[in-house]
Amino acid sequence: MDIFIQQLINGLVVGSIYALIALGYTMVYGILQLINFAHGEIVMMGAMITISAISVLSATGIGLPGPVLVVGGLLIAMPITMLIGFIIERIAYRPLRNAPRLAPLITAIGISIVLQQVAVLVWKNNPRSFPDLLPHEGHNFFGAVITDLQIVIVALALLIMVGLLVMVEKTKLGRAMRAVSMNQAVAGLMGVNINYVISMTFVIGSGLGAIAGVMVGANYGLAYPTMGFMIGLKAFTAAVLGGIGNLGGAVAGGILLGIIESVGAGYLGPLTGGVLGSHYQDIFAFMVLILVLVFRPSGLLGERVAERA
Amino acid sequence: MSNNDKKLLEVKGLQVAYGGIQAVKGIDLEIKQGELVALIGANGAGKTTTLKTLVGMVKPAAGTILYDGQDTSRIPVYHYISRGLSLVPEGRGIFPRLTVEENLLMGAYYRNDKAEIQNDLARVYTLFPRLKERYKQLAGTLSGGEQQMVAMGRAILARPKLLLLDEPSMGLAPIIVQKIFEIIRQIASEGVTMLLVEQNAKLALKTASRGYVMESGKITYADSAEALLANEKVQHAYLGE
Amino acid sequence: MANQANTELLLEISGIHKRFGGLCALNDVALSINKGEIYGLIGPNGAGKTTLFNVLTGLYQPDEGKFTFKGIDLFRQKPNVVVDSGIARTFQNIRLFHNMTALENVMVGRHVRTKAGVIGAVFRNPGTRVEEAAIKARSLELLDYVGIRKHAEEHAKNLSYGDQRRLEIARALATDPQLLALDEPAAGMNGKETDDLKRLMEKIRADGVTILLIEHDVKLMMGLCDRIAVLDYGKKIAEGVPEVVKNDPRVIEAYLGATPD
Amino acid sequence: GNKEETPAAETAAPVSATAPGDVVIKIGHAAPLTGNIAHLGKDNENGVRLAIDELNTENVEIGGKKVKFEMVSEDDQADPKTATTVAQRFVDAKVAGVIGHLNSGTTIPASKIYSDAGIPQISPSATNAAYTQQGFKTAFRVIANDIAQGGALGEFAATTLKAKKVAIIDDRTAYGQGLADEFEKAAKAKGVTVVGREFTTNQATDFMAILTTIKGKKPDIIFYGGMDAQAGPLTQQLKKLGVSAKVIGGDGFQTGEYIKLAGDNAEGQYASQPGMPKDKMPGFGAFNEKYKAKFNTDIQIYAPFTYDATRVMVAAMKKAGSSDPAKYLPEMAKTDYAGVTGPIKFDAKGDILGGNVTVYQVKNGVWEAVATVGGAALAPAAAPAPAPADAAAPAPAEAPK
Amino acid sequence: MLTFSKKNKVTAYIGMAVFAVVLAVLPFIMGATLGNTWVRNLDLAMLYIMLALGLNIVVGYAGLLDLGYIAFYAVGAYVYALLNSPHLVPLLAGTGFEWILHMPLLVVLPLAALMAGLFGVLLGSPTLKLRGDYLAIVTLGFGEIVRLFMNNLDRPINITNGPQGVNLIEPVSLFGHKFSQAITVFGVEFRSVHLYYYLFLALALMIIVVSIRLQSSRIGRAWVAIREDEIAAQAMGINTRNVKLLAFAMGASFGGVSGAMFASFQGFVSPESFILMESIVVLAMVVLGGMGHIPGVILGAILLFLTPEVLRDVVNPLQDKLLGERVVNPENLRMLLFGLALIFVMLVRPEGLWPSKRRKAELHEKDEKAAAEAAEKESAHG
Ligand SMILES: Nc1ncnc2c1ncn2[C@@H]1O[C@H](COP(=O)(O)OP(=O)(O)OP(=O)(O)O)[C@@H](O)[C@H]1O
Ligand SMILES: Nc1ncnc2c1ncn2[C@@H]1O[C@H](COP(=O)(O)OP(=O)(O)OP(=O)(O)O)[C@@H](O)[C@H]1O
Ligand SMILES: [Mg+2]
Ligand SMILES: [Mg+2]
Repeated sequence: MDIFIQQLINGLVVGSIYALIALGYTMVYGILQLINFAHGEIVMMGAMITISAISVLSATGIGLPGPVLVVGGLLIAMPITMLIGFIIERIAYRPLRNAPRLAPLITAIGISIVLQQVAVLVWKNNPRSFPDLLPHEGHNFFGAVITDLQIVIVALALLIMVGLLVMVEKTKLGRAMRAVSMNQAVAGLMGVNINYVISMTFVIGSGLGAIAGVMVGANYGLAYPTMGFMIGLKAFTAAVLGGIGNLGGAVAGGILLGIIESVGAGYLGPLTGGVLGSHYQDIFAFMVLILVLVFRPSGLLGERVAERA
Repeated sequence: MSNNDKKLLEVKGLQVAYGGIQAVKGIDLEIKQGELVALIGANGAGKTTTLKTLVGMVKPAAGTILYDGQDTSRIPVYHYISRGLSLVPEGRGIFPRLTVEENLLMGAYYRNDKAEIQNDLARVYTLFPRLKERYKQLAGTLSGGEQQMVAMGRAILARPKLLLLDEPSMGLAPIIVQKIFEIIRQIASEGVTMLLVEQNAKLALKTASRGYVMESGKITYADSAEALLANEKVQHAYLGE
Repeated sequence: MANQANTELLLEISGIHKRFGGLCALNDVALSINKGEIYGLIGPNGAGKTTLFNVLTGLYQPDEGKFTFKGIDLFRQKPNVVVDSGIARTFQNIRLFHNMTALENVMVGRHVRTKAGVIGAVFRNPGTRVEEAAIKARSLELLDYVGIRKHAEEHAKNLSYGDQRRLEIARALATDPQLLALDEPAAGMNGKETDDLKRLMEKIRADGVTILLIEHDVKLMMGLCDRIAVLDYGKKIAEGVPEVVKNDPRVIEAYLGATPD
Repeated sequence: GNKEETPAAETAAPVSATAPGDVVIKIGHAAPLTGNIAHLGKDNENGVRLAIDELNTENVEIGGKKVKFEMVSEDDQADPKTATTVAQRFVDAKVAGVIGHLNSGTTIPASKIYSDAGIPQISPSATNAAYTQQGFKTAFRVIANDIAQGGALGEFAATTLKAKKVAIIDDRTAYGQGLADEFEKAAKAKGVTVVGREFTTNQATDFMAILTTIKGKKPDIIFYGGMDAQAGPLTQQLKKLGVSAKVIGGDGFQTGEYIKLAGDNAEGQYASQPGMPKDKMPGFGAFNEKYKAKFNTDIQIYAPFTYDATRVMVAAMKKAGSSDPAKYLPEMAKTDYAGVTGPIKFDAKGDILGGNVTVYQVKNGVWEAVATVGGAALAPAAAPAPAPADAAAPAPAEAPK
Repeated sequence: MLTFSKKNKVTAYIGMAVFAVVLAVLPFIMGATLGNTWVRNLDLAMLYIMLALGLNIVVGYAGLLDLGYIAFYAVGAYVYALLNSPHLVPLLAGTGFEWILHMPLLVVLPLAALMAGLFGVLLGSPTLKLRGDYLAIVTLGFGEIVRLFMNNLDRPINITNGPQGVNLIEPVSLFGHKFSQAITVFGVEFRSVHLYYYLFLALALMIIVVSIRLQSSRIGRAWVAIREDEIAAQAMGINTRNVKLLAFAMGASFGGVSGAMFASFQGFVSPESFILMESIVVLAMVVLGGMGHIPGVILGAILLFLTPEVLRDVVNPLQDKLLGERVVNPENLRMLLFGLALIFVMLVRPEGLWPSKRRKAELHEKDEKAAAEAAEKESAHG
């Protein structure tokens, strides 16, 4: 039983990390119907810049406490990733707003390669260890273990989701974002500065990406220039699972994917009498994804916008 | 009375092209403060293009647009509305997944006077009681006529000085068309200047005081509404049997 | 109706229900259309007219009811089966294949009446070539029929609005329908263009195709249709010859309003 | 080897540091220089470069002529297809021999092209047994293969650590899986129970799920077949779950990187490295200093092996008096060379004879050799391979589990 | 691919003849000037052309975004590899199925195409209802599933040999000649890379012809119609389900052929060759070249495959010359330039380098479409 609870907790933590990243994908998708493939790299940048920033901060010798250092690092990394996000939209997506749908997909992939290579040039290929500065006291929970940091991650994912939801649903900027997502031309007529709104979306999404990157780095104790691809892919999958474009869906999809993976890894073996094992966890996850989409073609919480004939 | 003679809009030699295609080939238009002017013409004559150009959605190739005495060519699209220029676009252009009320509030997006906005909202609801009933419904699920009401209501919330309407009766049931035109007259009577583009030329000319007829990117007739209604050529070309 | 002897039942539906979530878009609708007539469908916006079209063409699956065409049961059949049986349609918001030429659009319409597959395409055997030539010939003929042959090589989206409407009709005719369903073909047209369209529809009917027509242009409907049904809130509230429908108080209240002109 | 003045450059080949009269001998080096394990690839390249730069100052003469060596280094991206392209480039460039590739997955497909072209290849690090079992005369390696390493680790776990129950994880790469399988065989042969076999990938960072399963099985030790980038966080997560079983693995994470990534939790974990302990390697101390001085970084893993491989190849050329592959290849097979990693001799298949395996443990934040297991006895015994021509499948003798 | 007016026919035929001669002697010119690496690169480029043309059917013709296309390449490769290597020998020993091994090329190749096509249908059927990006992610997942199966089907029964891959795959043998050996005809020595070149060229031409003929056929029109407006296509009586599945199957079978040839050419296959990045690269070839336009797609395939290879030849020497040392790791620079090239080309030519007329037209459609969509009332019922 404690093993099962532990597996659920494992899934919840990974899932929350996916959720944090998936929120970034979903925001951009929601407004532009664009898969921002470079978001995974933004997450990576967030982690890598934070590591560098922390080492600079601790080199000053002021002797700041660990968590302050991490937050300090993050506060340096966030504006930088925000700027990167802003620039990406500006140079790679904006000129293609009226282009065929796949064109921005290809530039997105290009951007993702470029960011990755720039990171390699700056930080070299080796994995960097993330400084061990945050408390990760383990807490016993019905025989299972969960650390402080993990609790923070889960809470943060939920908190950010709620924050974003409030912003999108209740604020004027949020209303403008939704309007832009439905009809840019008319939103412009209403006095919405479309470029500003879209830039803001990228800036906010990229800021969140930095937070997610730091969480990933801190939780696993490392970061490296190529980390963005895989984790970005997982998070994107989560976003789709939940219904892309839907903020609640991103979190639900993320957590569900995390739990599917961890339960898959933990129980596929015993359940199939050892025929399958943890190497089938990804297959299992993708199968679940396909099944969900077959029965709910717009994801778990996605709006069912039946196309009108 | 001097106020009423003031030219709110003055268009000279306007030309618009899409890529190589000239859609508007040098037209002159004038609208005085408080007027209701109709613009009619066949499909593809360039009516919509003209309206879009007036609100900056399309950039002219040549010509000048003076609005309220000022050249508008350098204003970004999203500033037109705060200058009092508002377009109810062809096909209504509502935001399908915003609620009715959110759609209406989008009209007041540029405004910051919260109390006044609430007043105006209440006024729209009295004009269109139907919308009040449905203020929480997603606008995409409304019927065509209701969507047209949303589009007009939204424009009212923008407090326009010059309201441009692009085929407000398209695809609507006769009873709704009558209602929409009633509202148009009412808004006009409140002093809002209007330029009305319509396929239903007869109805448009009956509502407006003056009219322009457009044909393949050019203005072919400009006259009082009654004169146009009586013009045989106009009758033959646009009004049908 | 008038002369029972000559009428032959083409389409018959009854008890059709279609719900979207809580909304009942079609509520117990019954219609029967005779061969060779022009049958009109009117009603306020959102009454369910287009929905009924979608049900009749297989794009929506009705929840319950009966649907036979020429005696064939088409209830909940796929669109391709419906088209194959002889029902074709146009759309309220023109749905052409924008980046295909006008000719290609019509050629797509021939799909259902032809059968060349991959093998034929790759080997271009005589049979396939003959079929392909026939497709093209028939398509050009149809463009001519609706009067836009001169635009055959233009991209559909570059046609003027009225020509796009005509192209949609030609494309639908390419499927060799017995019933042609037109959804607001005159919307956005001025009086003159509407008159032209009216003549086209009369020609089509004269050539033996039955027409089911949705329009908000009351004058056109009254002048063209043999019979008219009125939908309101998904229910049929009236049916009959134009004169009767026009004066039905319920129709006036729900749809016509105080008569203009 | 004196200073060249600029005028010489005009007439000389584009190769930068060549005096006019010298014969240039190109030696290919291939490893992933981009991607996840580029740091290891760079390390390999550095080993070759060090050897070549030294050779170039040693005034080597082959067949009576003074020669210059030049390294042609290519990135195979750890990808089999790229590796074969790279191999063809080497053939075109007429390299005299190839040091590489790093991974088994690239070494094996490339070896066919070298074999067809008759170019000798020495892999410093591809440990998959299949590499030398294809029957290619041109394929050599200077490192103990997986059978030796896995076997040694299995024996170490059973006899030295006295493990009764082990759990095994591999990263589903050719390397990780191959090593894990060999370990499993050896451990089982010694009577150790395998209580769990779990899998991850070489992209993963989260291992909580499989570690939780393993925790429930209460193993004494956990074997990980994979690289440092995963082993590091894996070790940390074990601690997070409160598992005290020791981690043991192969050369993939016997690296400085691992210690950094696993942090405090690295303390006490084991990993092996083919060859003798570094301090017992005859020339390691000196090599290490040279390396650090030249590249200003720590040796990752295989640099000493690529260094030796380069020198073994050149030694064969010297003996044959020719850098023509056809001529010096026979000498390669007869190699008897004292390298910085230890004595190097090849068996009939091209595997190193008597390849030792040393097990290290992290003590006070550094790897310390704790035991050297006699791979010498194991290696030849475990690979009977009767039909060299077409036996690619694992030797049938090992089939029963 | 090209259309000529009648009076130009003669010049066209001459042009074609010249082109054919160039294609025929190309490997020898390349080999003599740039080395056999480049002949090898030509061979591989040909494989990518086949792949890209296959994906073009799915993405370019039918408008279905497929991010897992490499799976079909993998299926073809494994079919060939397993049937033409010693790997399955122990498994089949004594089962009476040994005959499936070592079948002639003319049997294995169609088989690979068929298997891949089958997988195409398998992938297609659950995804038919999905649109746009949902389809993309499911196909991506499918591609990963196939790769993961290949990586893991070594236990409990060893079918694919897992991550170790399948080695010692036999080369193609045609008319009794093994392609691994050189052959001398009329004094010209045809090496292995040359023989493969002609084989791949023949297959690529075949695929090109099939692509061209499909495009201007009834089926091709149906694909475009579905891509343009699926609902209207349905309303025209097109059985969208079957026609889409056909696109998946056709595209997949091209991939299968290419994969089988890859296996024989390489002599070794392992799951690493079929990662997601490969799918993305093939997609980039199609989009960058000009979706739906065969010459464009071929151009895209050649450019994207060869650019990194050319950079390999250029970047290092250039740095040596200009800077005297290698400041930037050449491999990073190569990838960096690749990424920048993707961005740059798309920005300059969003419709692709060599688009079809239809696509060029599409570019100027968006505004009208936005208006049309706005006109259409959308419904969002749960
Ligand atoms: N975005 C565009 N790109 C290219 N051409 C366009 C575009 N929009 C309109 N046109 C062309 O410009 C011309 C004028 O079109 P416009 O929409 O202004 O006509 P209209 O008078 O409003 O017609 P309707 O009564 O059909 O609304 C037409 O020929 C049309 O095809
Ligand atoms: N796919 C759908 N999902 C949800 N509701 C729908 C859908 N299609 C139609 N409806 C609803 O069904 C009702 C009938 O719509 P329909 O389009 O049939 O009306 P109509 O009679 O054609 O109106 P109009 O004259 O404006 O075209 C409307 O309330 C509409 O919102
Ligand atoms: Mg218009
Ligand atoms: Mg309708």
